[in-house]
Amino acid sequence: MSATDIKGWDRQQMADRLAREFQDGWIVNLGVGIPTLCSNTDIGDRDILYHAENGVIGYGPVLPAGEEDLHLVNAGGQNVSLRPGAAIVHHADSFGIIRSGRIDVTVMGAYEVSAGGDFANWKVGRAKGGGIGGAMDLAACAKRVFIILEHTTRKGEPRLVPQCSLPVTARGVVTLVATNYGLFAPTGEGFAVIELAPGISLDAARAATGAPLMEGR
Amino acid sequence: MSATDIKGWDRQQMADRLAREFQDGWIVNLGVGIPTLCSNTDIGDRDILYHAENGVIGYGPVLPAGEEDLHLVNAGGQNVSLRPGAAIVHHADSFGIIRSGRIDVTVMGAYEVSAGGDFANWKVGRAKGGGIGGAMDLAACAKRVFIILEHTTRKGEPRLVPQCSLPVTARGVVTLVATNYGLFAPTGEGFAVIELAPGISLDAARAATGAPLMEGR
Amino acid sequence: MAQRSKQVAGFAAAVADIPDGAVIAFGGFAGPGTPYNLTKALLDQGARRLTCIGNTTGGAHQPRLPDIGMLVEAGQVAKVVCSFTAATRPTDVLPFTKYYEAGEVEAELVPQGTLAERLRAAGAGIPAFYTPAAVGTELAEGRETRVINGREYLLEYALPCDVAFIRAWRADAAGNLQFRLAQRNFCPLMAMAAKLTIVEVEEDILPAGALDPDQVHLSGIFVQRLVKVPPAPEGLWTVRRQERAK
Amino acid sequence: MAQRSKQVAGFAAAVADIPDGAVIAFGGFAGPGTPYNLTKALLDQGARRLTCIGNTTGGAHQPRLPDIGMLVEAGQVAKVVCSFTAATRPTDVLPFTKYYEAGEVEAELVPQGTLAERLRAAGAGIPAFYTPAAVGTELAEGRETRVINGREYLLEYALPCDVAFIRAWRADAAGNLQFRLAQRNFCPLMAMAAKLTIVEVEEDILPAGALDPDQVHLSGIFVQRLVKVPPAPEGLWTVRRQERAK
Repeated sequence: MSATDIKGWDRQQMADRLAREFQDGWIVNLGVGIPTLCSNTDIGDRDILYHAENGVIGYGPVLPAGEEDLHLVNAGGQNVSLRPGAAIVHHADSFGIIRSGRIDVTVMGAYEVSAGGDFANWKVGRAKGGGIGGAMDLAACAKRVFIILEHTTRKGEPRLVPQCSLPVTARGVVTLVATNYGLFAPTGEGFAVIELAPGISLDAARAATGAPLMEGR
Repeated sequence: MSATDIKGWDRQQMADRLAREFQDGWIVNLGVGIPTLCSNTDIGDRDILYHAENGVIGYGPVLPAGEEDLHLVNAGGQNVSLRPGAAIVHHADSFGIIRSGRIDVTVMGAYEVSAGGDFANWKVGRAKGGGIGGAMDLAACAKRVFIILEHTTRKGEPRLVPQCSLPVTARGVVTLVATNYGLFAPTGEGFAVIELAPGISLDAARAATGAPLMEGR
Repeated sequence: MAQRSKQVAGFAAAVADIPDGAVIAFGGFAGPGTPYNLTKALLDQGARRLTCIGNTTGGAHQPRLPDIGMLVEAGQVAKVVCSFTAATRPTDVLPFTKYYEAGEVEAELVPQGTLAERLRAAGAGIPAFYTPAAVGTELAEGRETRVINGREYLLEYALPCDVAFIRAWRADAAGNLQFRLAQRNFCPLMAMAAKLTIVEVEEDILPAGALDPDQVHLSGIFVQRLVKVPPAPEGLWTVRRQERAK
Repeated sequence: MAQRSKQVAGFAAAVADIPDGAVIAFGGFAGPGTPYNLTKALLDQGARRLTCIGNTTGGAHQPRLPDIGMLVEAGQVAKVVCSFTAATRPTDVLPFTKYYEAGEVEAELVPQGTLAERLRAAGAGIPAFYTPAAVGTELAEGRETRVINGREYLLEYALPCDVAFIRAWRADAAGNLQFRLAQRNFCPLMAMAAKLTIVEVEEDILPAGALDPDQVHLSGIFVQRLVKVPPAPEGLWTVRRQERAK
């Protein structure tokens, strides 16, 4: 949650909004944290295949306690279900699917996204080392990169910025960003406002964003 | 068969003699032609695993007509049997086993073997192109390369030579050569005679060999 | 989530849109996994200037079934990439060889393990790699090598394909495949390397969910079209199985 | 042909000869496939100056089970190679991180797909390859890159191991393995990359021939030692299964 009084969308709503963008036939990879909530979204008639880095292809919603299969986790370590047509591969084949450009979209969390479509999600400034996981492979190779993040830090500082201040995960790859404030698209000079969450005004969004916000997609 | 009157070992005897060299626990790859006869040899108590390039691991003797499984062939296209503990992998994993040095010996046919352990088995002089198959991967990566070939060409010309005249498959890799004349080992300067086939004299072998023959292993 | 079936009605429909100039990989090794029916459909379809990738060009045994060599004989092929442009015995003559010797078709001769690895690399998004195979041979002449930990290796590039023709034992409607025994060979690698994978399937195509996810040999992610092989004489099985059926 | 069983009597015996300075890969991803019992035996065995390869160093969840982080805490580790030296959330702190920040252990941070591919390369006899991952990031600074078909790639080297610790569902005496669902992850790749693969097996070890050759996920060629995981409390299963057993 943002430290400010403004709330906008909650975590599931942010995930739902991005999941609405998934097109029929897409292969989708969901990162740890809020992005995993996308697999809970009702996608209706669309044929969406969820791919996890650990080689679980075709998984579905997280199962309630007591119904889990302990041998089955998604990339976030959650005990998920399998959909008909699922298949298991090992890590090298799983990342072969990623690197060969077969992932239509990867949805990831981040600390920062820049107006140029760079993003940072593996290292905080003060730390030695970091947590990369599959993010760099996915960011470099998926057809699209969508990001979900809170619009500001706990201190109210913007996460949508002109240039990333943290070490980047990949450059120029982000095409859509969902925050609690709404849905945005990096344009190079700033971010296009595609949709604002209920109760979020354009002025409030501008005040909480480090780069120019432009109306319209 | 050699075009000369001298016969020595037949094809199965050449294969049997090399198979005697297989040590307990070895993983063995057998090339097309005479080498495949090695899997017919009774190896007694030795634990030998036969690996074929097409990913069939743990095969056994060729099956008689009517008993074959048409989905199961060795690298020579023969319908073989499987031994307990067999496993199937695809071609990339099969050659991964080869390149990572896990094949204790590969047994191949050849046109020529040189005193320095080079051999040639993929291209005849006049041809454009040739037939490599898995020979170059195996020759470069197996722990040992054994060769089976007729001691001379149909015209009586030696196949054990100082230097290969044909394009080589690999250099300096051959350690044992079985011919219808006996069992030989390249030494750099010539070939050491390990064993002569019944009815083959050292003089007869010397006369049919293009490089010096030395007695003793 | 709706799961649409990848099954298509027949071989002609499955290959109808393959354009002239396509790069096509043909699965199979000494029989098992060979897409005879798809190859036959491509002979009928007539696409030209093809690049054909396979372990061999076929034709070493009688009776012949549809193979790359027949596409060459039909004038449909500009280039082949394979590990045999000649037979293993110089006394055997492949149908392909005379076209190659006459300069009517190009050929790129690749060690079998390198061929498999180049296809795997294409499917795995690896553009190039180093291998010890063929170092010091005629195939390495004039090419880039690199010494790593004291050993010399040859640089090899990925081998991507437009289309893969493969044969499998069982499939579900989502395109997940099982191969039986030696049928696996190059088939999964070619499917990974291709933009469009077309599979001829021996058994009836099962509903999605009928295959144990742990027992799938190739994920449906790599498969676009499935065609069931009909019973002989309409569908081509293998030489020996056909002979036995008589 | 005699088939000797690869089963050994217990975890202590299985790890007894691992020397100081060994490079050891630890399978597992978020639980499934993690060799808890072998790791516990190595803590007891005491080998030092180890290089430990794994996706993470563990310790993100409670209750903790034996992990690379515990080997670090025990002073047994010189270096880790993994895709996380810190947690994904900066607010989570891994037990490993404080040793790393204090300079008591080295770390090589590798993108997860590159880690998998480097292990696979080692197992496949490929000494080096190019990948698009991490290009343009801090991880690529000062390193060799190459432009292929207009795109920039990073050169990566194979990651061979002395030992792999993995966990499987079923095994036969010849060392052929089946993994169940997400248990597969890095396990087959680490076994391929290692000179000595030691497997903790959940089910009773079957006689050779009991597994369908088409349904083997890792050939026994890559496996040297098998240990059956005994029932709890002697054998460690997973956190949640243990909790449920109470």
